[in-house]
Amino acid sequence: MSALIWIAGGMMVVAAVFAVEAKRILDSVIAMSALSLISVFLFIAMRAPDVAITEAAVGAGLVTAVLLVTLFRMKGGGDE
Amino acid sequence: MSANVVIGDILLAIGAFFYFLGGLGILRMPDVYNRLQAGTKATTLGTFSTVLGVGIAKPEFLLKTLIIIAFVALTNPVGSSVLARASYLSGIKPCDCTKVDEYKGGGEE
Amino acid sequence: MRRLYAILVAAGLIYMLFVFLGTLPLYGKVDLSNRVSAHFLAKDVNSVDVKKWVEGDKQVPSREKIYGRKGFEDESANVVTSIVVNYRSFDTLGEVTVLFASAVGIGLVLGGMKRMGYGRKPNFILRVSTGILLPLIIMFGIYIFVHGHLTPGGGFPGGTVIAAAVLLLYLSNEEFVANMKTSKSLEGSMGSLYVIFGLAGLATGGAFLFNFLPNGVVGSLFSAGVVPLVYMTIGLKVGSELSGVVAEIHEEREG
Amino acid sequence: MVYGISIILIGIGIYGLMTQKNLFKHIVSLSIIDTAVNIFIVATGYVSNGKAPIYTRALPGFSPNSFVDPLPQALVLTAIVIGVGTLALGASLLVRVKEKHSSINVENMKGVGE
Repeated sequence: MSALIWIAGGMMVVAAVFAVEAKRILDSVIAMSALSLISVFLFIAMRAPDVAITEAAVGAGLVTAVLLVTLFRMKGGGDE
Repeated sequence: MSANVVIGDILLAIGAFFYFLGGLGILRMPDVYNRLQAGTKATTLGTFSTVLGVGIAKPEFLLKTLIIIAFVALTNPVGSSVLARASYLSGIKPCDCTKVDEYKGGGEE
Repeated sequence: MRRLYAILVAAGLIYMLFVFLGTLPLYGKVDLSNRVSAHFLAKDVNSVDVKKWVEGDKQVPSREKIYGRKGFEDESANVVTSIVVNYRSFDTLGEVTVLFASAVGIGLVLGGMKRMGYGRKPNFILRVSTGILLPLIIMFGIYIFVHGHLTPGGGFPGGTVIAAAVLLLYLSNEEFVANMKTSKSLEGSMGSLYVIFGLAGLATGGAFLFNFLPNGVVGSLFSAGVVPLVYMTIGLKVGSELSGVVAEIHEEREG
Repeated sequence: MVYGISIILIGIGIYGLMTQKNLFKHIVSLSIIDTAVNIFIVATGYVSNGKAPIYTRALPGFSPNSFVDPLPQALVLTAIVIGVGTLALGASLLVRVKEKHSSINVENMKGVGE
């Protein structure tokens, strides 16, 4: 279990760096969604099923959808 | 070790093998559509097999796993077809080796 | 240059937090008997000696304390929902208020009459499968918050799943517009119903949001006193609130 | 262990807030910090080999120290939902900023500073 937590943490760090440094904003939003999805595994490993369900519904579903819709409304938003 | 645990383990191994095939397909296929096809087909069967394996190994979960299988069978193909259509409409070209393009014109009925 | 400064500041902050970690117990080595929640896990605030209880003494909560005695706290199987509704109910009230304020803010910032279109007609597969999936998704959301005191879940994830169903409607139908009047009235009535439950507790038990219903047996659907009722109101309120957010984010002004 | 992961994520979020000039990246960085803090709070309540805090039918045979601390989980449960509300508010404010200043990059905004 410990090794799995380390792997998940490494993936989260990689996703966070990619979300911060990505050139296109769309990539950044997708990386952030992936980070939320991996954090669900950490919550389950810490025996918090309620938090895991909420994070899976909110972080991977609703936040991503809201950010993508606003990105669509901004017509791509100023890329860097 | 009873028989149902052995059958469940075999099903889990089959599911893991299909997941591996899905990942291999995503690495090896040339363009978006082929990758989507490989990923969706392989992971759908892999999910069926792993979830059913859990249900057979622990018979008290069997009904719940059947419901999960029904949900995955409903949602997974729809999601991949919508993804493929969106990527086609936003202008991603299929690779050069594609011979037939039946979706030309947007696919409206 | 800016990146270098940023890396330095972030590294300093990380070092500071790692030093601060020395004051916390190690990961997984928490002494629960020092925590307030140990009293709650013992299902009794007065008679169980919590220190001995955590160490494994045999004065575990006796059977009649767990199965169906009208205690000071109510007995729901999922301890987290019980804490959310009973110990920290004012927190939940404030949280619902914050959510209401943010929904009103989004409505003020993005208000409009016309619905934003995606410019692409959804195809046949998506429309047909939406008709099949939508009742299942809404039923799943309702299941989550009705069974919140027995299984993992509760009002917040249930409401979010219902909002996801509304989002699916918006994605699959280019003309669909949510009825904002229904959403607002449902949300307002559910918010005031929560306060009414609190006032009923004040009238019968002497404390705001007191648990005034019989507790029943742990594990059955009609148990845990006021928890299922409060979670139903919270679930409907969060669901209509987030559906309103999803609907408002699709609105745009004329021209 | 999980403490370290969440602290590194907080550091990455702070770094993103300081370096990026695009306002959308600021929202993404704030969301990363949000997730990291939630993981930290839940990690403070974890007990080794603990079980999820749900009473089941097998209750009379359970050992008393077998639950993890449920209080941080209850706090995080509300924090996540507040997070999505404030995030949606920030995103809608960004839409207005884009309409008014024709860009969301801090250096290219029209009518700011100069």
